[in-house]
Amino acid sequence: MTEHLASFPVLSCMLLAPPLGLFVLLFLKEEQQFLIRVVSLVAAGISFALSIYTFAAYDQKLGGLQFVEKYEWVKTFGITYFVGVEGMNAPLLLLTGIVIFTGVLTMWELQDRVKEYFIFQLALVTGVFGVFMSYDMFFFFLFYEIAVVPMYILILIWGSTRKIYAAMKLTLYLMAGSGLIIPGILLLYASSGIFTFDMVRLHAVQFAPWVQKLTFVMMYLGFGVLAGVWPFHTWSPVGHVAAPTAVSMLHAGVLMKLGSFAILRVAMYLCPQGFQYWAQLMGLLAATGIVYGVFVGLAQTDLKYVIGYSSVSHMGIVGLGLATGTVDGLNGAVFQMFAHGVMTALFFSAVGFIYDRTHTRDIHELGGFSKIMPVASAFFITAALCGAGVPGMASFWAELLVLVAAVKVFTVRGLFAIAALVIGALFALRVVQNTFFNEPNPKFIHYEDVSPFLGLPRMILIGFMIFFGIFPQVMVGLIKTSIIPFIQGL
Amino acid sequence: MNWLISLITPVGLASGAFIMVVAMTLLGALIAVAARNIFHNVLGLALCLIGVAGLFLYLNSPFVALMEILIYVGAICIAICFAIMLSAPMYLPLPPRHPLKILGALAGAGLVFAFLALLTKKTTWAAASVRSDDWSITTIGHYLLTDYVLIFEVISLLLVVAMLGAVVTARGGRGSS
Amino acid sequence: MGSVNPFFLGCTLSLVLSLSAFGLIMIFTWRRPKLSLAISLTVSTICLIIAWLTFIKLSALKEPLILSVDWMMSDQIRVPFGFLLDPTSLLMFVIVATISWLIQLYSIGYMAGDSGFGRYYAFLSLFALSMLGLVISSGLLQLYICWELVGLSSYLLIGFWYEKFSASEAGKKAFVVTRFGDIGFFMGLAFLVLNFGTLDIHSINSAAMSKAFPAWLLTPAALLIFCGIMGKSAQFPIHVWLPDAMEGPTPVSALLHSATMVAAGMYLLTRLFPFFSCSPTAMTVILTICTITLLLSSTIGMVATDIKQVWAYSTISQLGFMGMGLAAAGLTGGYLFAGFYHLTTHAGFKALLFLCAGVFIHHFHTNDFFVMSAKGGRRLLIPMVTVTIGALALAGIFPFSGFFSKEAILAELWNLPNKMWLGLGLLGAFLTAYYTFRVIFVLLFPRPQAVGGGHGVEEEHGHGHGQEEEHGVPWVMAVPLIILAGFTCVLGFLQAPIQKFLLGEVHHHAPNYVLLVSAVGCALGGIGMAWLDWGAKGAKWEGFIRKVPVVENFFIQKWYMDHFWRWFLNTVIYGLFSRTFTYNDRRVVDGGVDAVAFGTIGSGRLLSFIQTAFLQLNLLFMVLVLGGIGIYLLMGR
Amino acid sequence: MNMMLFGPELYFLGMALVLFFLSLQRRVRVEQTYYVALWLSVGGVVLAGWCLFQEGELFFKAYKVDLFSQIFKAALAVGLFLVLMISRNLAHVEERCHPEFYLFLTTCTLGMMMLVSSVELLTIYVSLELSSYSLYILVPLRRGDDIDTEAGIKYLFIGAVSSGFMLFGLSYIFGATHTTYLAEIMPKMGQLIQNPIGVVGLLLALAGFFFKVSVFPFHFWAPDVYQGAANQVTTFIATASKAAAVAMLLRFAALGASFGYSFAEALVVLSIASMTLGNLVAIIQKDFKRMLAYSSIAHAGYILMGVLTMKEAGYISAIYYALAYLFMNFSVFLVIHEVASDGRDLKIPELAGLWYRSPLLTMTLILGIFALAGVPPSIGFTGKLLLFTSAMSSGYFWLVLIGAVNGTISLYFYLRVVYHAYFLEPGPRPKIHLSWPSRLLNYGVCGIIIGFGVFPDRIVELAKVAARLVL
Amino acid sequence: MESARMLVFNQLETYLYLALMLFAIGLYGVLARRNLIAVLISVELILNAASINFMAFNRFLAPTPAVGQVITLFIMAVAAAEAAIALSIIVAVYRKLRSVNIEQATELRG
Repeated sequence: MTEHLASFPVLSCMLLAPPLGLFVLLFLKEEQQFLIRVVSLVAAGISFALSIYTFAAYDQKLGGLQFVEKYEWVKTFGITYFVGVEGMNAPLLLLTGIVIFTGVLTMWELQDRVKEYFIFQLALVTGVFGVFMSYDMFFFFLFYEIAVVPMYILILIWGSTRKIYAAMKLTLYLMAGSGLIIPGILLLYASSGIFTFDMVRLHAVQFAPWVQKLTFVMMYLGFGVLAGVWPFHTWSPVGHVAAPTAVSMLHAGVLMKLGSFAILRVAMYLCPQGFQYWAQLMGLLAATGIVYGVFVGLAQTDLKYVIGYSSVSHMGIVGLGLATGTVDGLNGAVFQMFAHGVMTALFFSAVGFIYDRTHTRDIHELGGFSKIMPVASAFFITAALCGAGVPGMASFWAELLVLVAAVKVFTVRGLFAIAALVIGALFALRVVQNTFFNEPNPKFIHYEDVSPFLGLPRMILIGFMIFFGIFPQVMVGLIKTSIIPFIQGL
Repeated sequence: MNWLISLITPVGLASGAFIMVVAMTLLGALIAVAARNIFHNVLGLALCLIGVAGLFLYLNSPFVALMEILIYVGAICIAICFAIMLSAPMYLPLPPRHPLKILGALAGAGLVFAFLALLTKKTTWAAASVRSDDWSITTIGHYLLTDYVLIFEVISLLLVVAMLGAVVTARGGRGSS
Repeated sequence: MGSVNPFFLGCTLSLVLSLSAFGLIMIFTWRRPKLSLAISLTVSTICLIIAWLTFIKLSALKEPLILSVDWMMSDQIRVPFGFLLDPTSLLMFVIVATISWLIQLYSIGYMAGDSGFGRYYAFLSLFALSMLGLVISSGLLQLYICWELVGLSSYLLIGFWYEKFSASEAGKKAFVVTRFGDIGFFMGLAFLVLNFGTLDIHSINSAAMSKAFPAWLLTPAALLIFCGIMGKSAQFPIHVWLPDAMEGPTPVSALLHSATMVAAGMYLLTRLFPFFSCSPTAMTVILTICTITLLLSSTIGMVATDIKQVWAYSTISQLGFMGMGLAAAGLTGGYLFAGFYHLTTHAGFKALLFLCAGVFIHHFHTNDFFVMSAKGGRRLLIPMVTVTIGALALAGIFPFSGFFSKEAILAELWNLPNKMWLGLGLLGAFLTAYYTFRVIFVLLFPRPQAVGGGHGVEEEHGHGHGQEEEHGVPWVMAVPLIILAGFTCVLGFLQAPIQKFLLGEVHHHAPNYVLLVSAVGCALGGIGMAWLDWGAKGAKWEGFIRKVPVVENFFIQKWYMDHFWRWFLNTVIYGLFSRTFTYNDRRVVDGGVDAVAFGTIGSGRLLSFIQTAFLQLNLLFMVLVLGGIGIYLLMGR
Repeated sequence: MNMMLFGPELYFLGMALVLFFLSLQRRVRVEQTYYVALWLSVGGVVLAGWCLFQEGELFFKAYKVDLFSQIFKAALAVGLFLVLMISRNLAHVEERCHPEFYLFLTTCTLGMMMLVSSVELLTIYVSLELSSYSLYILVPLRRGDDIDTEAGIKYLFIGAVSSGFMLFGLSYIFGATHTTYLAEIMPKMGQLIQNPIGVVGLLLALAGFFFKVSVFPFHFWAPDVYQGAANQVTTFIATASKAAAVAMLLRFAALGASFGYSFAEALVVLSIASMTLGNLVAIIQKDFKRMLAYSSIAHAGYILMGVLTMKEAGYISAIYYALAYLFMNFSVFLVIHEVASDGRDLKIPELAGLWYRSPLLTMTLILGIFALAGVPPSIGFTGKLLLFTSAMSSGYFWLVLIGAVNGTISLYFYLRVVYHAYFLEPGPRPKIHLSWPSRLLNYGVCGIIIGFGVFPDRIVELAKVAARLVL
Repeated sequence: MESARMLVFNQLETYLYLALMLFAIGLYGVLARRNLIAVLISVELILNAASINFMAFNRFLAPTPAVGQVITLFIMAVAAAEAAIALSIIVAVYRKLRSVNIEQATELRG
């Protein structure tokens, strides 16, 4: 992989903008709510702008790693600060930028402990950015944990429905995943013989097959927990239900991608033989997750549970794409990460808006919201349609790529996954019908619709979703630049 | 008869005396831990320590043996006696022994004994290649003021700390007494 | 692609404009009906003009015009975006553009005052976009995408009055059921692309013609793709969505049933006709299914009391008829003309029928044609005349368009060695005529005292304009009726030009008089039967089928297909899979996780007993562990 | 003899002397005594920092001054200073005992300073006892609840038995190697590979340090003493005393390097047992300090991971972690002290509403807790990861796996603290007002926890030099 | 000379086992006795056992016979200090609990 050093530390700025905002927030008073929001928005906005910049300015002809920054960090242990952008993480950086920016806007109306909320949210985002751009396993893991742990507090304080249980479960479950990841990472470090955490250098090392197999499965399971791989998904519906809106957005939208991205970036990249060995299992679990997720989602009555299980199913598609180990499958998987991120963010932000007003998410209790809040409903319906795999939305292309690739590699599993699309449609439409159609519940009839300002973040999300739905090549072409060398390296 | 005669040879006398010393030590130790009366324990300890001093004599070190008697029998045992008098009244009836606890203690002590005995048995002890036979007290003094001078100083500090500590701790406790 | 071909530019323009109309209305103007209408109608008119211009300019086309640019390129999967302009697509292009323009025009009157007026036009634009894209697409994947978009827009339009449970339910049903077929389609596409490498329609057809496909590839692929057609064109056994789809506004039904959604399926069959016809097995299956569909829907149509439902079942039966024609042609090495011709004519008269029904519904606020009749439906002159014209065409009476196209299909069936198919086709024609004229006679000869069979059929929509009593038919609604009636009258005589346009030459058959007589006989027989049952003075106003109540009930219950699917959904999907999986998720998977957590806490509690309050027990433990480790270390030495 | 070599020790000896004289006063002036002690300890920190790069040998090679020892001396001085910082309000110690309180803290520090520099068995033993005895006295100095003397007596006897074992082990080492100098023992240990006396003697000798670091099965005192002792004393035991003990553990374990796995095996078992037991039992604790005691047992297990590698990387990470542990543990105790300003034992539920009562303390608490739990970006995370890295580099895969799983378990009870502090409503509890030095201290500790967590390079490089000196 | 070496008091192992027995007895006392003072006495026995060890090694193995003696002397001093502290704490315990029975001190558990 060629590396192109950055003339201006774009990535570091992107990474440091949230913590800088966080630092400023520390010295603001709780009463200065407006200022707090503005500072958070500016911090998020800087990152967002820079993520768009990297996405757009990435030179597809040149390929390889760009915007690279690399400094020795701890020489004795072979730790370097090594960040860069390539085709597979540029979309995810963009996704993070989108989701955090819209997330801050979504939480604009928050009244309770505003300062702390934004502090933790910015901390979380720092971690997410860090994971996506790090090419050093130490920092990768460091940011990974930073991204996971603030979730506990965010859910605990600003959450709802069984939040204490959910927060603890989520955090412990994910940290249990880390318990597998650390030995995995360190086993690679130790058995490489060159004692470095630099992934690019480690990639050049031929690890012994047993090391690869062992490491791969540990990392797959460890990161898989975060990626919602069946049967380690149960934290996700519970967690999503409990989390506040923007956190659900971030969590389902971005955090789950950390897991799948890490499987791709660390596990598959460093242990190709391990991947070959476990690919069948990956495919099996992913396909099971796809089918299982929709079926379980079909029986849910809580909107967020429904979305949670749809995430399980959609992340199954990501997993299936990864498992194929083909260019198409991986392209689709990365694309799906992006698409699902935007889609789920939209989902949650629409649900969040309704929940904030009505304080219920039970689909039987709601109803007729298209009448009450046409715009808010339209957001949700759009997301639901995207989830059902309707063309014209980004996720359609991703699913197309993954499913076709999957049929090729794992025929039966692929066919099952395709068949699940029907249930997926039923699943999405059932919710839409029950919640947004039919006669409105008179209890909620006086609620107001989304104001244009609060509609803005949702519009941004829809905009991205449809833009990449109509021009998928913008995304696929970029992803491809790194996937093709990646596959050759496998 | 033969063993009687052998008893009166110097070696025999020494052996006999050694057996007595050992018996004294062990007996004293047993009394020290097993007797139910606390004063008997102290006396047992004193007996045992005198035995140990005897052992030190056998180990070529009359000076240490002397110190043993002075410090241990003379100081520590007396201190313990004071403590006994300061604390528990002797006339109170003692609660019965707990057989399970005794058994546990025996098992613990036995296990450690077995372990260390096994260790001692399995080890081949090698003497230093060059050995000096300078047993004079002067050398000890010399060592105290050269190699072990730091400890010599520290130990005094330690004793001061212990004394101060004893004073502070025992000084009326929390005022109620 | 050196210079930009104006036709392709036009095609692109029509797509882009439709999309932007949709987007503009949805984002900005959905609260303003006038503006939305203006945008949508302008775009629709432009599309209409483009379609006709293209059609006329390219009518003498020899070779198909193909444009293909990369839309998305992954490694092996590449999705081209492009247009394939050949007679088939051009004809369909025109039909779609025309009908949707007419519908938009008609809807001005029909939907006036509805609170979702802007949204309605947005969805219509989306529908137009997806259908146009489908029709002129050059690759199957693009076709599939538009196919799905058609499903989406039909979902949105059928469930347009979403406050009504039945409407939203119908929309959902339409989407999910067609999706059910689409997964077959998708699998077929995956199968094709993985084994053949391209999804270009032109090359698939030519490869099929040149026998480049092995049979093992061809038949499954064809059958899988046919699954999609079954879904969209409402073929047995997944036809159940279509009758319910009338829950949408009537213009939408007209659009769905004539030129867009359901036609898309048959259009695809036509489009890939060379490909399908290379697999006799597939064609036989198609023939069987279409025949079953024909009979099933005709029989149900005999007992329905909702005018739109009757038309809906007639649509299904006619789609089956088209399918039969195409399949028969495929089996005998014939041409796609007959089926496609029927598609064309059907588009005209079925749109007509629905729009007429819409006028009645709009006027009388009921869907039950018995009630309409009682309220004096025949007094509405224009719709009454036009509906009769449409009915005559549907029944296959000379000189209306339906006669010619049906004749052509029966001719194809005649060519089949097994005459059973022909017999069944004739039976279908008989039944069609019967139930069509059942409606007409009921409307024409009202018997207010006999109303009572139609209870339970709800008024389609009671809001918006229910209170204002309108008299007469607004011109925006009347004009499309007249235009369509004109088409219905004329189209029959254009058989030869259309055939020439489609096939490049006219195949003259010697007129088969036996067939002609029997076909006309069947149609007239059906009408006569209807006359006896419903029209004549002494008619009992009950169908002949009432004589066999069991069968009638079977038909009224729609062959129990709805029941079957309802059972399937409730018991198998929700009851079995969904509930089992959910239980498993709560108890086994999640329960396992919780068990681990509680186990950990429990072991903590257990271990805390080591830390007793008794110093000596602690010391004992310490000594034992130390001794144990020591002895363990010594063991090996 | 360069006075600077022995500078910090002399200084603290002098400080002890000053405090001794203060304790002789008829009337104790609490404030004055406190400030004298505090400023003297500041001087100690400065001096220890000044002497950081001293090198040399003293007292006939019984005493070695090198970077290794000086780092720990500086840490000890800092530890004393930090403890004194929160000793302004000695609510649970009788006023007339205040000078003695400071005095024993000082002598303990002095003992530990000597400990980390000693390279001779007897010196080590006596220095260890000096520090231990000071602590034995400090524990029952508390007044109020009836648990202090109970804790004190348990502490004393467990300590006495442990040091008995240690002494016995030392005697074996002396017997096997004929010398008491570590520098001479080291090469001779290599000749004892076939002789079990080497391994077993070393193990027995380590008992004393295991006791100090509270490694299983010598941990029994920790929960009782943490709970029973005054908060400041617990702080001192949990921070400075741990660091010194780790230093000695490192020095001693280096002797076993030649035994390789047969020696490390025992340590692996102890390490696993320590962390598992500590983390599991901590889950069910309600008393905050008692929970921290179990957490310290678990951390002893972690540190042992670095020690048992007996390689440079492991030593570096153990040193790093010991220093890290000092700060992160202190930050938690700082919060305990401020919340329980009357010196009572803090139950975890009493933390409720801390976010409202004092946001700053909450931040410190969360950072400290997260650091203990090994959550980035904190010194604890980096330290733990370095420990795991070094253990893995030495091939202890299962150890690392178990350690990582333990990290997850530990998160449960750490998060419960966060839960109480951050989630629950304060109820009638008033806001906590911090004095400015205390605020400064909070910021400082937070800064160190994050700063050195993210930028560990400087410390690692120092630790590297130090580690080379003991191996 | 040969016979002198065979003599029981001229053999290292004798002293080692002796010390061991003393150690074990002391340990037994620590583990079994309830009276804190008796426990302290037992601890003294343990320390003495170690002293005997040192002295024995000093006598039979060490290169310079002074070292072991010095160590033993220091152990005595340490033991004295220990006794002082322990006794003072025991007295404090007695004041608190009105008993020197260690089994009465059961506040801290779990």
